[in-house]
Amino acid sequence: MVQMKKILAIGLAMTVVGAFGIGAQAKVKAAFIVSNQANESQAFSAREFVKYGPSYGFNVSTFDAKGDTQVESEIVTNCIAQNFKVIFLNPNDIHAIVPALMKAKQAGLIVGMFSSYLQGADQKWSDFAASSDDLLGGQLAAQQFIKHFPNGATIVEIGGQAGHNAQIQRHDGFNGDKGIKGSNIKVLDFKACQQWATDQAQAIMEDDIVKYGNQIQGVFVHWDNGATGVIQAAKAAGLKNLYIVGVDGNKAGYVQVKSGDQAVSIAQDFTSMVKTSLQLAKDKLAGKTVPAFTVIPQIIYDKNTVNNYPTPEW
Amino acid sequence: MSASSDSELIISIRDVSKTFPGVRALDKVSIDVRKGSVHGIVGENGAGKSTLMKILSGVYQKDSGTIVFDGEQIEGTTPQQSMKRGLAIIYQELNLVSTMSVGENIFLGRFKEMKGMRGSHAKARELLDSIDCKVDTHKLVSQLSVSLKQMVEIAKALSFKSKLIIMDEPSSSLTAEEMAELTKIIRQLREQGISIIYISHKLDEIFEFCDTVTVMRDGHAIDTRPTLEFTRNDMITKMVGRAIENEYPPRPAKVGGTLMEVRSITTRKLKDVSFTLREGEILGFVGLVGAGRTEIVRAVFGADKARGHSVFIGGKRVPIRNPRDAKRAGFGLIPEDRKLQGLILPFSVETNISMASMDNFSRFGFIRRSLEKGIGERQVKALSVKTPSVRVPVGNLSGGNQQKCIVGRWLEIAPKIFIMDEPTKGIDVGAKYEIYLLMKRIAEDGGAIILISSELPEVLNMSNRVLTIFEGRITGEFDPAVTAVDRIMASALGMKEVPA
Amino acid sequence: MVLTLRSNPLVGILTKQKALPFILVMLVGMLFSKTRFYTPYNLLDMLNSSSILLILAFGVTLTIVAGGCDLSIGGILVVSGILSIKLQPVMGMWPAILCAIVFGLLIGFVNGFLVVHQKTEPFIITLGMGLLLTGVAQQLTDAHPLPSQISDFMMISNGTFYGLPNLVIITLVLFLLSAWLMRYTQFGRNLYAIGGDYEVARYSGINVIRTKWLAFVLSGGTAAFAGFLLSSKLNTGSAIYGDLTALVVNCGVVVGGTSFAGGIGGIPQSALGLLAFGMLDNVMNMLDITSYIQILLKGAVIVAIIWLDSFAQKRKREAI
Amino acid sequence: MSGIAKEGTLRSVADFMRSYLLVVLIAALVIGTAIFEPRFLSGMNLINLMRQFGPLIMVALGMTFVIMGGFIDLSVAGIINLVAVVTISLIQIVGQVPALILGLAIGAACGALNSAVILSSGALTQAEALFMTFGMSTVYSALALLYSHGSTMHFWDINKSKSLFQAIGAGKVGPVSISFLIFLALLALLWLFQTKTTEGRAIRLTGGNKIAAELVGIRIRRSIVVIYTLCGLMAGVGAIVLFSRITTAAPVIGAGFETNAILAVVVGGTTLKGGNGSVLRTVMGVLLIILMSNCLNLLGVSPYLQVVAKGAILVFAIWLDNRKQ
Repeated sequence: MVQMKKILAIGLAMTVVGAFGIGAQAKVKAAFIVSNQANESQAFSAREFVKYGPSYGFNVSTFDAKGDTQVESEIVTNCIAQNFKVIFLNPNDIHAIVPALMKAKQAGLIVGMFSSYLQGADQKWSDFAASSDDLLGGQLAAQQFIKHFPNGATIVEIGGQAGHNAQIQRHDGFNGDKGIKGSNIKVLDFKACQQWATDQAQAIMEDDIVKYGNQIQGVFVHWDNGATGVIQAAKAAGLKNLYIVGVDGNKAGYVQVKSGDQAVSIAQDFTSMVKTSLQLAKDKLAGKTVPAFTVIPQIIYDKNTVNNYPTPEW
Repeated sequence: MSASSDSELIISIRDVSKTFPGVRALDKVSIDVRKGSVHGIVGENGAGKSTLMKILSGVYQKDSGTIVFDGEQIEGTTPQQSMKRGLAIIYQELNLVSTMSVGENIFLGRFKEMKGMRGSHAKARELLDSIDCKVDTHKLVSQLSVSLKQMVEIAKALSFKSKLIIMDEPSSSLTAEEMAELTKIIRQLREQGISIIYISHKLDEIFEFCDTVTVMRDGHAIDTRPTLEFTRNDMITKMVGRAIENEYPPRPAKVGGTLMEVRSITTRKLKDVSFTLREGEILGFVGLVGAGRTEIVRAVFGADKARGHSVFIGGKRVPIRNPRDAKRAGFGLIPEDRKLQGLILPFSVETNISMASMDNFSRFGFIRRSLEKGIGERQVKALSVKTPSVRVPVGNLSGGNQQKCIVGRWLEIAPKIFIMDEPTKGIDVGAKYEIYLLMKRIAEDGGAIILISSELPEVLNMSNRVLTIFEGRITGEFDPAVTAVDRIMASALGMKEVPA
Repeated sequence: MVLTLRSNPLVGILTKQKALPFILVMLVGMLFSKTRFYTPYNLLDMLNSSSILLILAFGVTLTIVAGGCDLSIGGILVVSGILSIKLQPVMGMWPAILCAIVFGLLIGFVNGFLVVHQKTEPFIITLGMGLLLTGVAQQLTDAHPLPSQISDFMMISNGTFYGLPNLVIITLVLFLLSAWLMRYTQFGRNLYAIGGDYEVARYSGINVIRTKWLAFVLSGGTAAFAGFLLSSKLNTGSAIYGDLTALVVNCGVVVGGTSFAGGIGGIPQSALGLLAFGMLDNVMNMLDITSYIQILLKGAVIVAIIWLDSFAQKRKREAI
Repeated sequence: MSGIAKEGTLRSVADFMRSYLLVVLIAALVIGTAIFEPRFLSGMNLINLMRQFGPLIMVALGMTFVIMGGFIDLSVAGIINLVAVVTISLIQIVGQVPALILGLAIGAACGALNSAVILSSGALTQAEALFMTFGMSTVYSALALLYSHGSTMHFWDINKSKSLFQAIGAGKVGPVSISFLIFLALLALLWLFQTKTTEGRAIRLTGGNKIAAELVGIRIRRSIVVIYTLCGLMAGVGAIVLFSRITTAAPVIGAGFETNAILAVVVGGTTLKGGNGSVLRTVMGVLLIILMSNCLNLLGVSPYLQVVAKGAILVFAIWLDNRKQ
């Protein structure tokens, strides 16, 4: 009997939570699915979605795939079950999410890619995409090097999480046709990290310094927090005047560029990415045709331009 | 050797030898067992009995010699093959999977032959009924008493249509009552034409129902004769290779005043247990396994939680909430299960001895190695523990020497009250006597001992006073020197009418 | 009261199936919530989502019942998933899948060799093996996700059969098969005997080495099978799917009531353990609980279930 | 020198040589790398090694005691996450030294909480502890995420030249990095604790046989509290050394530390069965793991193959160690 009472009590408690959970929902139900909310850019984007959603007529719930591709596709089908009208997603793996998106499209959901975009034939499974172009990000970084070292230079590249789409795109953009290919910039060494982890970037940089020493004139590191580690490694080794280029334009990148430790940060504008996504979804709901891919321009923070921008919120 | 033709023999062991690295465990052992007989094998630990049995059952392979079982020469056998051939063995450490049911255990590894679960249980029921065992075949083995487990083992042996059943010290954890039951079944099996090899330390049993006896010593079969041709002393002399005057030393002589009083311990298994212990006394607990003997001392020692528990030493109440309190109050404990509760087998002799006296050789929480070193050496010497060095793992030592290490561990802090739970279990005759002498010395030095043993002669001959325990209660108090054994037994079995 | 409770078969089931009370609480609780939890779509989706982990758990249960454990399944999962796609252009779809499964069996064989034959600590050696395989997966793909080019491949996991998702059907079949294997075959009962008491099983003439070894081989094979299904479900093979999978699955199996000590538990328990995790995820998403709180709750639930189980055992031990 | 003492020294040498396989592996790595890449032996790389050694060794030293006591702790990753983000954010609020102390206190408190959870449930097996601490790790990580809102935290605002944490992370005394000195000091302390104190002995006895230990009056519950608290504390030290080195703290900074620490302890030769082991062995285990990634990096091996090689060598080392016993 006591046990039964306990079970009932817990059940009732969960009911309250349940009733609270659904709340009053006059607005359109939308979901933002992030690949990993332990990643600061995505955590920031999630907050921005919740903040700006209502002004575009959406009530946005956020879901976290916790870095697991498998969970990501499960959340998509879960969103179908919950009758969401719109999903925005920033997946870990743009290929692996496709089967789940097929189901979402069949169920009539509006699918918007965020800070990522489907490629080739897969593109038909999303309605729109709002993203910085990571390929372009890599190219922009390459151009900074070419501009700064007109006579060529030897540099090292330190990649983000091995296998992560942004890491792949940035690497390909940097080394590809519109990147350093054909220029005098020579990459001495490229290594990707196991995670987007500062200490791993730092350890790789330390080993690179031992190996190449003063040969290293510049470093392309795929994310600004990684650049923090690179800066520490360079300082500890007494390496000066290193030309460090990072991507993200977050608080770390902003401060490092301002202090001169980092030369350039290719900044992504997540707030405008969020607003654009919401606008596109609103248009699509209203029956308008929307472009398949909207590029959110990246901003280049360097010594001269950085003071024109406010400190980023993330 | 009795003259018998080969066709009368169930098993004929000829010149079997086995060498382990550094030890010649068996040296040209020859034993014949006649069909339908109960053949006893006695010998001290390390005499080679267990090695021989493991060779017969196929766990070990012999180095040389021949074994003919039921007219068939056996070579390179496995446990399963020997069982199928009709040779079953019941080990000292029972051979059952405690997480599985009775029925499944009987047909372990033969699930398919029994046509699944239902078949196993049905057949198991039949077998258990044939030995008058009523236990539910669906019950988990972990819920059974030792004697019931033994019955399950016997049923398992019968399930193979065994022609020969080897019992390796089956009685070591049985009570007298259960032993009587076992004796009955052994006789019953013999009548059915099943031969039995019965290994034991307990000469009473050997004389009670064995037809023939082989004495083993140091890897040799010393002598094989019909039981009737042996005398008790004869057998003991042959076992130890020397004459032992007495099995037991005289009891401690000087018993003083009350040292400890225990008032009304109650636990799940115990009901209002009170008793006193006097200085210089050996107090024996007599009762069936599971009657609550061990539970009483565990509760006194603070190892189990108890209600209404009060221990008075020298008239003053001593709170004992855990073994640490007990140690401080002057208790020492030799636990029931040496390997599980007593020793850390991979650790050195020295560490095992110094375990209890850490406070004596440490200051401000720091160990003083120079003092600790003395402890191991001292106790090893004082108790003449046979070990190459105090640094070898205690697991390498024989049972008797291991037990001495535990005794030595406590002697180091000189406890006033020594609790000994089965102190001579699995220890050979020679070593037993040494333990008895130790007990006597402890008592005569002003200490007191609570002795628990399943070997009735041991308790009766060593104790100044015995308490009988039945179903968690103390049912009687006796002076074993003047009381008839059957009176004490009757009390321990919970009989109201105690025969005069 | 105590007696009636003990003899009550329902209580018996609840004590054996440790995750069941928890599942019941969720099911009852959700009755009162105004979410779309009780829709056929969601219930099937929940099963569908849990299927990969369930299949992994079936294999792992064999090793845990036999007194081992297998933490290399995460590595096997990713490598076999990648193989089943990478080999497609070379040999066609079905042979590629077969190769992937054979690979899993092989790794299981090596695990079995190390754990059973060489008597290495299973926990640590399979952990190392999982790490090794993660590296192999990255090397195989150059850390790029590898999409399948054959459209039929995707339909294996994503198709339906009379409205039932294929994955759910496959899981059900594997559930019945493995439950039968554990309960009604000589091999299964031998596993229980080995986990219950290794030496006794050996003396009883059970070929302990071969049987336990086979458990590891099957666990590897099941993990590889799950790996190919996962690749089909996502239509992609990648090195980053299996990071925490091994721990979560082993944990789910234990939460279900299959003891790490061996010899206790079984497939139904493991299934409920993993299902409880899947349901918890689903319920938390339904109730719109935010990500960090979800993580917190999940950790708390794992601690709570194992705590309650240990506590019940402690109470039993110490009852006065 | 007395005979006994001589035998004692010989024995401890022999005991140490029992991990000779590890020594051979390490020597092979060092010599091989030095031949193909002479810069391996450069002063700068040795300093790098000392720094990279830092965080993992701290965590592994604490883990050694847990494993020696017969238990296991998967929660160190969560503790590192939590300590790192909280401490780094506290620096601006309460100042450096109080932040440091609070950070260490949080680590120790998390460890103590683990032991409280384990003891209150009455769990006495390694497996129960394994999954309970796995759950606790998730809880601590979630707390770290909640506290930091998922963002990475920095401490660049404070005066760098005087910063205590800068000194821990990058400072040197002569040619030796400060983090390495901290390690040496802690190693000496913990070695003394392990070999010379009654509590250290009690932990070993508890790991060897809990029941026997309790029956001779060893306070095994206290030992369990001590090992988990120590492990939490050392995870806290590891977290501080880690974020001081990289000057930032993300709430996922500790990921992978639990497996690496356990692997290091076991590869070093402390058996999971409990009772046996030594902090000195753990140093060897960590050395192997750190050297491996350093050497492979210098030799230009691809990071993926590095993971394969690391896994293979670990499996091999564990297997070899197992064969010896």
